Amino acid sequence: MTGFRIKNGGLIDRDTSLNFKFDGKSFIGHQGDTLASALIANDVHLMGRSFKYHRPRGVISAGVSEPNALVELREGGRKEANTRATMVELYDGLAAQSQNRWPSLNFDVGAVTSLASSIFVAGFYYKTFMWPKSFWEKIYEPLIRKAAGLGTASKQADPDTYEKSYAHCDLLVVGSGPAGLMAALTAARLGARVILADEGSRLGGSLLFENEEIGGQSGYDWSQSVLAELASLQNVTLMPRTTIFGWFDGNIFGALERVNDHVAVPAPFEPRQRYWRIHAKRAVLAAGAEERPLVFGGNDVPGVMLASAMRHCSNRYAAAAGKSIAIFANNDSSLRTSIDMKAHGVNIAAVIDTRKGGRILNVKGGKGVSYIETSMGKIPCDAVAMSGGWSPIVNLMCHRGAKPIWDEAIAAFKPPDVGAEFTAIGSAAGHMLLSECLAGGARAGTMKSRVPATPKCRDEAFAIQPFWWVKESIGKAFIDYQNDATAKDLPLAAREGYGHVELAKRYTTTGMATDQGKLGNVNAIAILAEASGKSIPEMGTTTFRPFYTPVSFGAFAGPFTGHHFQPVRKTPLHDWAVEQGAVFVETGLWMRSSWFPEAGEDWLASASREVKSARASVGLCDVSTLGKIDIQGKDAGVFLDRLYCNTFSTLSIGKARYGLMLREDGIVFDDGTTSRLAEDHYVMTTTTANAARVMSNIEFAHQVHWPELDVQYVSVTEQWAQMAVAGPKARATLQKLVDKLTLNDESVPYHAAQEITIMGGVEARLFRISFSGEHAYELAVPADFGNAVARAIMQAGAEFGIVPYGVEALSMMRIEKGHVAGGELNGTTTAGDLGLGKMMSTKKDYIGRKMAQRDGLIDPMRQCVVGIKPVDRTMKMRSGGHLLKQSDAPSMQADQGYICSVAWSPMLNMWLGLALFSNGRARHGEIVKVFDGLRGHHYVAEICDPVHFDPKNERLHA
Amino acid sequence: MKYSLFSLLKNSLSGHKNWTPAWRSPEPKKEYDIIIVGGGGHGLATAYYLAKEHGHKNIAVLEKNYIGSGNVGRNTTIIRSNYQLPGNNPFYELSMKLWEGLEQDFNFNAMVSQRGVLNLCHTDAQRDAFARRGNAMHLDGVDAELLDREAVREMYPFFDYDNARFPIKGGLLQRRGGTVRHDAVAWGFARGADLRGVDILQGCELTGIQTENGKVDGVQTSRGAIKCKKLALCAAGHSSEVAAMAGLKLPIESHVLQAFVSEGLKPYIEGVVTFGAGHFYVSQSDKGGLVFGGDIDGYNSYAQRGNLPMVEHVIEAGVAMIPSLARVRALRSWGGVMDMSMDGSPIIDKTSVHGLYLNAGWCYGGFKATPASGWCYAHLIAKDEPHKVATAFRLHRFRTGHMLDEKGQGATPNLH
Amino acid sequence: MLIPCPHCGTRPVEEFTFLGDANVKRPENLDDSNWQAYVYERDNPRGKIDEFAHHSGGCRAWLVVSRDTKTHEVFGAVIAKNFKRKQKS
Amino acid sequence: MLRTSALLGVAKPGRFGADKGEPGVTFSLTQPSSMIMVIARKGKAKALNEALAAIKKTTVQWAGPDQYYVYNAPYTELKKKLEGVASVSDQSHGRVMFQIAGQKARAVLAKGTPVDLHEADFPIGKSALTQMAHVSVHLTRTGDDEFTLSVFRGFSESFWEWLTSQAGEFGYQVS
Ligand SMILES: Cc1cc2nc3c(=O)[nH]c(=O)nc-3n(C[C@H](O)[C@H](O)[C@H](O)COP(=O)(O)OP(=O)(O)OC[C@H]3O[C@@H](n4cnc5c(N)ncnc54)[C@H](O)[C@@H]3O)c2cc1C
Ligand SMILES: NC(=O)c1ccc[n+]([C@@H]2O[C@H](COP(=O)([O-])OP(=O)(O)OC[C@H]3O[C@@H](n4cnc5c(N)ncnc54)[C@H](O)[C@@H]3O)[C@@H](O)[C@H]2O)c1
Ligand SMILES: Cc1cc2nc3c(=O)[nH]c(=O)nc-3n(C[C@H](O)[C@H](O)[C@H](O)COP(=O)(O)O)c2cc1C
Ligand SMILES: [Zn+2]
Repeated sequence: MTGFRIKNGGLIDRDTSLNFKFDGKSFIGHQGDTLASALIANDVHLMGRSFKYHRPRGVISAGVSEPNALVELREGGRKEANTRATMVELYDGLAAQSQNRWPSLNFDVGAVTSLASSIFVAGFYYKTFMWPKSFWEKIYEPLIRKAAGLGTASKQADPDTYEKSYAHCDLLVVGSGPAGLMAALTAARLGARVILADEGSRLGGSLLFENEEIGGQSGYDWSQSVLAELASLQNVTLMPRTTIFGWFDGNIFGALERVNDHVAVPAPFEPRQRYWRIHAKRAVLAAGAEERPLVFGGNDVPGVMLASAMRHCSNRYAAAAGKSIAIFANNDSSLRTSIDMKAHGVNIAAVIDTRKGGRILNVKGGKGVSYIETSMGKIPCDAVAMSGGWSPIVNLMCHRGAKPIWDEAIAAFKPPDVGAEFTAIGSAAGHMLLSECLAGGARAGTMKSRVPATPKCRDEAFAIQPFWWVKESIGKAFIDYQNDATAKDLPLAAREGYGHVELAKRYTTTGMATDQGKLGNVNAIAILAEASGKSIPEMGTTTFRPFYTPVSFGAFAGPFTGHHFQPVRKTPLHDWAVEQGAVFVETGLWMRSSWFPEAGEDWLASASREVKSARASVGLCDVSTLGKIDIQGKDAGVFLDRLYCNTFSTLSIGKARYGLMLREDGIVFDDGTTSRLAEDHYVMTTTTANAARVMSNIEFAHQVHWPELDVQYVSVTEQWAQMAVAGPKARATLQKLVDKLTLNDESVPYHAAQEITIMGGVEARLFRISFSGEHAYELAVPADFGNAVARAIMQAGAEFGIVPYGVEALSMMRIEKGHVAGGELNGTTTAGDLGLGKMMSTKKDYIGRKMAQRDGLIDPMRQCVVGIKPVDRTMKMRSGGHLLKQSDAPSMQADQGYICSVAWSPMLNMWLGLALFSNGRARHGEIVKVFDGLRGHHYVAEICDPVHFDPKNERLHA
Repeated sequence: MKYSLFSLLKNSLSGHKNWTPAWRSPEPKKEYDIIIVGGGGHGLATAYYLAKEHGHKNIAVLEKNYIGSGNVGRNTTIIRSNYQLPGNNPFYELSMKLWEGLEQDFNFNAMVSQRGVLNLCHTDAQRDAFARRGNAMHLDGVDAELLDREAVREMYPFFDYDNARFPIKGGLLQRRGGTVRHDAVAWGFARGADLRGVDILQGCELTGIQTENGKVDGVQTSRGAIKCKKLALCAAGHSSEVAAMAGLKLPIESHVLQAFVSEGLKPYIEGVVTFGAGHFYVSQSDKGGLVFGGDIDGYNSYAQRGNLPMVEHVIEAGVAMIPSLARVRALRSWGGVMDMSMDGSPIIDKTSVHGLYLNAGWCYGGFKATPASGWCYAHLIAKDEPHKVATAFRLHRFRTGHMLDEKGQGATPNLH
Repeated sequence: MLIPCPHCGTRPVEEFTFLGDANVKRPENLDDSNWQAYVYERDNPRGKIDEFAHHSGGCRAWLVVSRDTKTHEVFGAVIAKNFKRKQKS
Repeated sequence: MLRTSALLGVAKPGRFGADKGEPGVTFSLTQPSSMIMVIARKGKAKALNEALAAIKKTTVQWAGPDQYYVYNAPYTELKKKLEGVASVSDQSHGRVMFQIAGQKARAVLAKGTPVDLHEADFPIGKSALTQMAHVSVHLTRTGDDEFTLSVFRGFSESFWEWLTSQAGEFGYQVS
């Protein structure tokens, strides 16, 4: 076959030449070319290899349905596999590689599979590769995996950026052919907010390449004048290079705008692609129709093309596929094709019309057409144009479950009726006459009864007689080109019991390639129907799914990649912590100071020093991440009584109390101290992890369960910077900051919660509570003061050798004290398990009370919190080890519990832990086996009281 | 006809004209000893094992659509036995053992591929939880390895280690975990059951359950009334619906879970990997597509499709884990209807109606369970007592408070 | 999917958190026999459902949305405290 | 002064992004002297509206059902004024507010919020609670091409970086 550049005409700019490379070889094309058209113009037709048989393949379509001409475009981090050469706009310096071949496209060793193709029928792999068993993973599968797949994806990070955006409109028009243009124009003139989107590089649809006549001008000129008017209107947004890839609930459309794929590298500050979510009050599908291949021997030989694609290439890109072509069709469009191609000086070797009994039995020539064998004998030619009819592009309208409807008259499936929100027009609606397309467009553009007149136009005859398969074919007749599914595979599927259209799809992989059966599915359905003795509508289609065309992951991820995957949440003390040399750790979205190393310290040395200093004199810890919820209203107390399992209505003003919340199923949900600032004003603290969920639960409890209560709540987490000041010198340190208040056990007793001022008027809240077990306070100040106040505390504490301490030290101290936290509040423990059973009030209803009474939740054999320490005190413990009776062999049945939290105790100079242990409170003192198979570490440990350090809490009140 | 390289060669000589159907399409009989509702993986496996292990011949499987049209035919195909609760692990390990011999057993290549399942962790707390889980597995001799960051980097150097919002700290690896060709599981069990006399009735929807003084004695279907002695529900996402026909109300909500496949690629990712700082798990099918998924959409649904926010949520996590994915394209998305139970664990049990059995509540974890679910359900139906590895899957556990909650999320189905 | 929030107007689904059937009612007293059903049992209808939806990404009101679980068609939404539960027969 | 804004050293004045002549948008910090959340007590919604209407020299913005942000009013004073009518919580430090203005303001915001900002649906003076880039935002239209946004303090830096980066293609000014 001999493709060539047509001397004149077309929409390419012959004055701008572009250099590009395919498989390392250099070529020249023009502005306005696609990679495919430029290659054809350069007489290159072999562009790819098929999936299973590695057959040589050339371009068959001129658009998104292309199954064969897939290339690896660009290099390095920008390399993309499986890119349709027909959709790639040529740019200077473009570099593309063919794929799925080795060593080269021309000579592909993989092609040997086609020799054994008589074995490699549909589903062959389900029937073999089973013996010997071990061979599957060792030999067969690796071979299959290597052979399968198409292009090779890059493993380097993508250097380009992506964006997301929302759009809203009264009318979304999908497709900018005559129907779409007419709809957009009509609606726009009526003042509606219109979005006109088309996946093509230019708007105009088929008018960019078909010779039509509208309103006395050429179809192309008409389209340009319409576009000019649309562009001038405020209420219209034109979106070329934008594919509507899916239709979703609420009439929301997903769209991909290829902002910079037509250039080598995006301009600075511009994304490569932009993902749109379009909220449309109404939408029209003007997506056009897809031409179907005919199914005959050798219909995959490079040079066999869809007739419309051949017209598209020559009329728009001035790239003729051959010098002498045969036309094979079952409908009137053959006329169009011969007229157009003749006009380009192409010889029409033959027009073979199935309606007149014409058949192509085989196409000869390996990597290009040399001649065809027909019912009338051999005919030499160098390309074949085929037309098997037209399938309206119904995809989007079926994305929400509706099935398309078979129409015998046009031998195609038409879109279903899905309501007024989304209607089809033009050939997408099965209207194959231009006049119908324009009329339908005008009708859709205005929902009113008075429809504006549409310009006069020339209608091409459209008559078709279904023809599905040249049974007498010599050689393979392909249905799904990319997956190498042949016409014979479908009857085989039916024969073996896979006759349901969905089973046949899965068994033969028909329609599962990157083109999703855009070309082949209807042929497949027809052949399957015949083989199963059913009609086409009885057989029906497979399910249409997003994405209409594949969408890059990058577009869906948008800017939320790498470090920007999720927002960073910083505490009000962040700057202070940085000054103090903090090492930070991700805690949910928060960044928390984890430890504050001095020169040469690792985390353990640092945290141990922090603990020792805090317990010896005083330390400062940022606890701002704790959830804080302002709860007000005259029923605030009653409300809290229902949220917590213990009582808060009786809490006296100026006091804090530790509270425990259950879920309705009786399991512990969250804990924290809640303080009463006034008769009708409480402030609740939650754990960092559960802050958001607690807030939602509060809202649910009030708005759903007890709306009669007069209570208001709002998160004040971010309003307050909160600092724990702990240690024997905590009081002395804080004394220096507080305004005219002497801190002592009378003025600020244990569990006091007071609103005070510090540093000459800064409002603050002072809580005398302790997580560390030390004499401690929590001081809250408005967030913007946080850094300054923290610095002031450090200054005040300097004389005592105050240290900042982080969450590592915090957790060492809480484990020394046996305070439960995340490791124990794991969503499966009860108040009893945590040793807090006594907190559960019996005087009131509260969330979780009833379900907490179930046998399984009060069973004494449940695992409850105990302390644990290695018998060999010098040994390191790790969390996650399971506990066994010394006499028992390892097994799940014998499992007695596990270690939830461990820490090195700087005070006791040993590793300590908290464990959940069956009937644990009754078993203090027992020696157990710790099973840590994961790290191959088994040892014995002693179960003990969870409070390892200062059991009498003397330090707390010191 | 036995499947083998030999039979394949033999048939190729006759142009593959002589293959017989993998299963018959019989007319429903008037009566069966056992009717199984649901031609998914579990229903077909149950029929297969009832016939093969318990010698039952007179069995029908009712499938309202085509076999495999439900979740078995649309899942992300991950199999593993890395559970931590004593009520779960032995069951899933039995399933793993059955997978390991399945293909030779039912003479169908289901491409069981033990390519390894790696769960990534990004915090110390996650690592501790993995340690607890891994050791639970070791207690019963199940393989598990705790990897540090460098070991993970070794396996998958192209993940994001240096610019990540939530740095990878390590992972829990089960090498025996992997993937199985989903459709082939349904087809293999169906063929195996059919060979042993089971009637597989496609396009046959259960529309009513006939009870006679508290005992099942037949069903109504879209293909007429059929009598039966025992009725075994196995309808996954539709469990509440079929159970309601017998007046039962289940601790289950139906939710939609989406899954996705990318364009076909040359080998890109060796095993199965799950992200720990977002919802994303991925493996590569033998055909070359990256098969991936994430979280359920979150609202009750019986539609086999979801919406864009979850697509974005899942793919944001994917690219966060593997930056080079940005250039890969998502080819197709779909959904399946999940039977989300109130504690995230399944139910295999008798019901208050005599002769009526229930297999449900698999959430998005029931594919890996397919063989064991069939095995234990068959045992329950045949012997009227739970199999010893499935004793924790009883329905009354919610009343007695013996929930089986691996995630600790409580009675909130869309959080499991 | 779009939800008509009575406070905020129509908003997309990702701004909402769902909590299942709104026709279950928390029993008033502890000896009620419906606790088990309230916490665990659901009709789980295929078709019309009234479900709790929290406008967590907006005004933070708890709503009851009525919707079809087969088609995802949304019929409307009311503020939770104004929702009238189906009378159980 | 003791007080340090969360965007100190983050929101640096200057001209950024693409240089296409006039900047597409301008960002500026517009933190009010106070930002107070008031929520009507049970049955006091109407009373609250009236009370707020009576208060001078402040801005009141809708912030949820029977909830408002009151800007530039001293907390203790307001609390007294609304005694028994509303619950009052100071958020002056808890939220960070800034403004985006310019002809591309809507285009930039559309990259984050699903709210239709067309003047027909979102006139001047209207506020919305929404989410942008995974962050909860209180968004108010203050002019034709002028909006204010407020977010939780802890997210403000992250959010600021995202929002400004989205204006890159148009070029933007930080004043
Ligand atoms: C997207 C997705 C990803 C998943 N990923 C995994 C994974 O990676 N690993 C894993 O272990 N699990 C996974 N799962 C879960 C797993 O697929 C299911 O738990 C499992 O398949 C359920 O068992 P089944 O195969 O019997 O269900 P199904 O295949 O759904 O079988 C139920 C059958 O019952 C039929 N039925 C329903 N009602 C009736 C009626 N009235 N009459 C007749 N027939 C009826 C249905 O048509 C259906 O065919 C995933 C699920 C989904 C949807
Ligand atoms: N000769 C024949 O037999 C025959 C058959 C069918 C149609 N036609 C002619 O073709 C024309 C059809 O006009 P029309 O307006 O219906 O269609 P069209 O083909 O002119 O335009 C459809 C446009 O929609 C775009 N598109 C498709 N799916 C899209 C998506 N998901 N997102 C974005 N864009 C998408 C396509 O790129 C194309 O540009 C008429 O002139 C008709 O007479 C002729
Ligand atoms: C593991 C797996 C791999 C898949 N691979 C492909 C594929 O390569 N190409 C394709 O078109 N669909 C693929 N699919 C999706 C199916 O085509 C189909 O969408 C899915 O099974 C759901 O069925 P439905 O879309 O008919 O409802 C795959 C599905 C699964 C579960
Ligand atoms: Zn709202």
